[in-house]
Amino acid sequence: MKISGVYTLNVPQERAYALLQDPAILAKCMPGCEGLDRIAENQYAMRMKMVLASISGLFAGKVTIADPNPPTGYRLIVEGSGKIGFMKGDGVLMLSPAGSGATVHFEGDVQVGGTIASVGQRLLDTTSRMLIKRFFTRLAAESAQAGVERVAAD
Amino acid sequence: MIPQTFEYTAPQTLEEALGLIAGGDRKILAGGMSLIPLMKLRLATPGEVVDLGRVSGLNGISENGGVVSIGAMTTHHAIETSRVTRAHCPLLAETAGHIGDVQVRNVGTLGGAVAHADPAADYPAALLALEAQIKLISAQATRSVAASDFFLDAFTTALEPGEIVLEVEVPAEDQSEGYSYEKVPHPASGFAVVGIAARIKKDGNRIAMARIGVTGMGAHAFRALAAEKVLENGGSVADAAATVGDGETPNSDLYASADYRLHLARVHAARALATAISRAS
Amino acid sequence: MATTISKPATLVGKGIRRQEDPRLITGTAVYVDDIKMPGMHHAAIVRSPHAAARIAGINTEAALAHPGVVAVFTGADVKNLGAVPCASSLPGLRVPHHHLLAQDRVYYTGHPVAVVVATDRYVAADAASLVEVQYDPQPAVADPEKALAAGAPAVHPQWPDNTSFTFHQEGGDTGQAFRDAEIVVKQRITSQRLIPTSIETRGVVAEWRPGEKSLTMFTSTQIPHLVRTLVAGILGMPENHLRVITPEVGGGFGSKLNVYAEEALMCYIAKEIGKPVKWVESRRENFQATIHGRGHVDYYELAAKRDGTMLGLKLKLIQDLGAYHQLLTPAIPTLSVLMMPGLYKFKSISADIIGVFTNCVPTDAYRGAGRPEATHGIERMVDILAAELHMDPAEIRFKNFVGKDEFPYATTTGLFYDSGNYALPLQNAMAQVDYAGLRQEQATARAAGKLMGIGLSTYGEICAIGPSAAMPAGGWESATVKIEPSGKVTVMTGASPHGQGEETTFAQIVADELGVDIDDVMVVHGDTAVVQYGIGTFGSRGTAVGGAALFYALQELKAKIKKFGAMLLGSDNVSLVGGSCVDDATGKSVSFAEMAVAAYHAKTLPPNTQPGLVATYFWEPPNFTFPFGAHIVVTDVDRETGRISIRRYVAVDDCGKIINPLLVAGQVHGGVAQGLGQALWEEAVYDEQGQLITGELTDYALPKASFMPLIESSHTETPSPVNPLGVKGVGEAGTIGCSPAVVNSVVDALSPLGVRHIDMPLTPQKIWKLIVQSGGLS
Amino acid sequence: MKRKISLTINGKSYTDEVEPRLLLIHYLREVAGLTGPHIGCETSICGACTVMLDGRTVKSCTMFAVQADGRQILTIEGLAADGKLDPVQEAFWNEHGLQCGFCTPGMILSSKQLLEDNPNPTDQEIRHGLEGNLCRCTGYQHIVNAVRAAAKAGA
Repeated sequence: MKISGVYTLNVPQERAYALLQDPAILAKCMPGCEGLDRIAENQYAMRMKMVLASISGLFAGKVTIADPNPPTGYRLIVEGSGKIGFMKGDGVLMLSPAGSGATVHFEGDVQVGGTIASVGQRLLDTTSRMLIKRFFTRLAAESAQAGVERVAAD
Repeated sequence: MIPQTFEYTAPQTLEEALGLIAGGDRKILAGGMSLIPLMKLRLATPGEVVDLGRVSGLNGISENGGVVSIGAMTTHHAIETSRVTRAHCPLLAETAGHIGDVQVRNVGTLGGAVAHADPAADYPAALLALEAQIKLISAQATRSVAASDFFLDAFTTALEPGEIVLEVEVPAEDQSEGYSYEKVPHPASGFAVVGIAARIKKDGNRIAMARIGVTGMGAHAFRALAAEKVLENGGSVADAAATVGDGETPNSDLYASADYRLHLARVHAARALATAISRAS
Repeated sequence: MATTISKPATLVGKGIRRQEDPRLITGTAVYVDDIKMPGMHHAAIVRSPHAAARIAGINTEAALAHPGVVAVFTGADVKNLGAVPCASSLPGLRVPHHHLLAQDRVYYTGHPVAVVVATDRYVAADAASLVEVQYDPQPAVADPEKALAAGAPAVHPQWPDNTSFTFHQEGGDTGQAFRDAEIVVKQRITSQRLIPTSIETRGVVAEWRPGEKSLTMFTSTQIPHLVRTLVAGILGMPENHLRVITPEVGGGFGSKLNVYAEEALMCYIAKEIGKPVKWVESRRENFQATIHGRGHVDYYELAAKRDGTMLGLKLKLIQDLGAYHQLLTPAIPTLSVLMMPGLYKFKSISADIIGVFTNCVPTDAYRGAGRPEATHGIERMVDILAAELHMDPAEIRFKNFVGKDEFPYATTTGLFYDSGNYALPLQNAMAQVDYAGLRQEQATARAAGKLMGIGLSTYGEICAIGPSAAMPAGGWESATVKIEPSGKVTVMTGASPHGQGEETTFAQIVADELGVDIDDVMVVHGDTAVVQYGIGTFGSRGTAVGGAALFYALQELKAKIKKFGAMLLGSDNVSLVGGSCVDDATGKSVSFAEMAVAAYHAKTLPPNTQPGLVATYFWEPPNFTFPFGAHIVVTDVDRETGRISIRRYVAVDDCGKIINPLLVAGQVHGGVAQGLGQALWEEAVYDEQGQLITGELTDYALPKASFMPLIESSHTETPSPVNPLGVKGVGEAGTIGCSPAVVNSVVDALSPLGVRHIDMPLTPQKIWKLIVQSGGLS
Repeated sequence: MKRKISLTINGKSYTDEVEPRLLLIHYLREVAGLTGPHIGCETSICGACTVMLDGRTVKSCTMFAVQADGRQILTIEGLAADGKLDPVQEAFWNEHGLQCGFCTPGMILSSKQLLEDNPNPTDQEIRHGLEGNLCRCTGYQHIVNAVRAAAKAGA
């Protein structure tokens, strides 16, 4: 499934790039993430407890930051698997200045497998968008700046 | 398709239930038409389940002073067929009749459906159009939340940990009102691809009041406020319907892409409004 | 001795209610999952969540340590057992070795990787989730055309082109036909993957009896004897030590015309653990791991004269095979080629099949098996041609039908159509709907901007499958008829009916032939220890082949009874009348019971006659049968939403002689429902990574009662000369005739917008998008 | 932890210790030995597991046995009183409302419920009333005929 969207952060582009690359920040902002442990340069082991209403699942996986090109963008790969299935998000984040803040444009692909894929197609789009929104909302809070403003996402 | 093991309690009183819910990772079983399938898929693996099915006082429909009170554990079937709902909030009765199938309606409950907040659930559209209040209770307090403040996101409501839905209060519909629930059911699951709940009050040929609830289209159900305004300002049904979903990001799935879903919402909004207008006197 | 004889009313041709129903309507019928045995264990299968992956390791320790678990089996345990069999053979066919459990790779989502055996179903499910499989995911391909593209992931690394076979068939001179053509129409037509979805999933109970060194397997199948032979082969055991019992079967539709890994696995496990073991498929497993149907991408070219005379037909057929060959996987598209001329007099055909591996569950026989695809193709092409020529679709069909005096008719595909009057069902259907009136109504509706469609299909199918020469493992059928010492009649049929109602139709035939009360007849099937070898029920063959075998067995038995009757009556001139044998001269008679007693007590015997009253007949059909018919569908399309509503559904089917019209109607209705399912709602959807995202009945839409139109079903009766009953078969007709009629109707409705073809399923979204693209909303 | 439940099935009392997670369908089929109700889909769509709980149809695969504690259950096995077929059963037989029979126990109980709620249904009402039960064999037409016939017979 294709995902894309644009969010604006009220921090300068360099700062936004740094935040988006900081494993501690990523861990705090990724919904359900219980920790990122460095396993290699730009690669982190991830533990995640995804909770969505009654649905919950533990995932183990890794987060990879590839093709870093500060401060304009990088590729983010998030992979996880657990009893209820597996998921892989692979996308490019592109940053650009927007006034005193920065615009984050992302485009990518989400793949899921296992039970999530077998029964979840009806909700995949809706819940993916919701989780991405949560990520940027928290990121905005973490940046200790004023709220994040969603420009467009589809 | 076998659930994981869990501990089960079936409290008899509300106090007991609220005490249990106050602590720990407990799931509430309120009919189970959504929860049990998730547990069978092991997408939900609660350690403890509190069954509200035996709590007295949570089940029933009554009308008092122009407000219909429906206990959280009232089944869809009861809401569909009750003389009170059919007389005083026929929109809700009609909506209940569109949920799932007969067997699901015999077991599923209003409180369960509202708390689960599936983006494609039927009730939220009607509750928004009816400007219902959802009464929540915890061991500490009781509060009332307007439907429009209750459904926050997909599967996300204003319910706080330790809180349950106690009842839903629906202001009685005026006898002169017209109403309609128009639904496009998914051919397999029966969930609302889109569902439109509409209420219309006429003043002569003018539309004095329009209320439109939309479900299935976004992450959560919403009121089509712009469309209501168009009608109340004398605009046409077509113009009103054309604004439904403005500013929303429609859901997209195999059956209905975002653009088709938006289009369906508008077509069926027009149809629901036409029916409601024809039923209004 | 009684001298009065009352001839019972003829039952053949009567719509009597079924003999099998009392147990089914009271909940007392026994299906596989209803079987309980002392000490029975339960198996749960661990399946791959990936469509393509290397298996880096499997850790079964936690599962084995779980209380109640007695064993966990993985690929290593069954490596040296035989493979899941493919009975089809085509020149150059590549057949991947299909192990019972995945070895070092998995090839489709749902591929079985391990089996956990426990004392309890719930414990087995718990322990299955404790089996840790390390997968190294590989690129997958789920679309057959993408699989053929250069650089596509190889489903089987040894065959990077993903091609299992190519097959060419030609009849007549298509080169000439296309040179002679005044018009050529071309169209890509798909027939999507479908999930058969019998409401009862598959299930197996296996029991090992060490003293007898024998296995008993209860399995939900359409072919118990073939399962016995082939599973014994996989296990390397003598087949007479394997007893296969098919209890009540809750629907098959072709999906149980197969031999599955789980059948052999449960037999193996029962022997290994020394206890009976049960496995019942979940619905998810049924969707992921039981065969699918269809999966065609067809490229058609039709050559014709401008007067509508059709000359030649070319087809490039891309068959999505899935990752493996199940029993008949590669053979199914060859059936499509055989039937590609439909009911029309083509001078030439040319077909090329490309069988393509994908990372999906195998396709195989599903209701119609190859013929719905062929019929859909030709019936769409005829309509496309008619539209190009501005001819009425009925007129062009009448023009090209094989004439009623041309039978047996040799087709360009090498078949001999047995009998037919192809124009008659269409004439009847047109009269029934007032076709001319409907067209007028349509013109008025169109003028008012409404989208109303009239669609027809005139289908032919190949049934009573089939002569052994055309079958991988025999195409005959067997029947044994026994008159018991008490005079009751037992029939043992090698066909293994599962809902079709042969316990009734066969009893009707017996009652008429022997003149006995139908309630004195018992039809037994589905137990290899009791019933003589048989082939099974599929390909609309139950009555047309199995019933014919029964008929011949009855003739043999009647000849023998007559000998006993003659002996008892002391006369050479006797006749069988009703349930008695009558002396033609005196009118004296002896009853069945009296003759049966004489035959079994055997105090005296007629000359050269053995005691007992049993006859067995193995009947080899000389040809297939070719049912046909016409379906007309009237649709209205909602311009705003794309929603299709069916205003009328008229089916006139000719399945030869009808034994029980009530049951025939039931077959037509059910067949139409599955055809409509394909036309409007059903589609197995794999995403690009090979995940089946219509993974449960919450996403895969089966027709519900409220979706179905009233089916106005009637018949013409053209007897088949192939068998003595004159029957042709009706199990698949409804499905085959349906989908093109529906699509033709909807395309007709949308034709004012310039629409010429739509691929199934015709979902509202798809229709809406076509309307939008054509500017038809304005 | 197992819990003790007592319930009445087809007029007979049952008391058993069950795991809370035991689904009612498994309790009926494997503990009580009533294999008339079937398992067809497990996602609450097909209705093969339909039984009546205190007089209303439920899908017993989407209910825990503990939820039925103290309640009355009717399965297909209990429908024919004293060996006499219920008019709905009789109608399904007469009208050929079944083929493989797997969906039939659920279909018959849903039909019974439908006629209790609406003794004179139209064909459309019958079709909608059976939306919780899937049949893959019959195309539903003979089922609709059966329900109509049962209604005429005063079921």
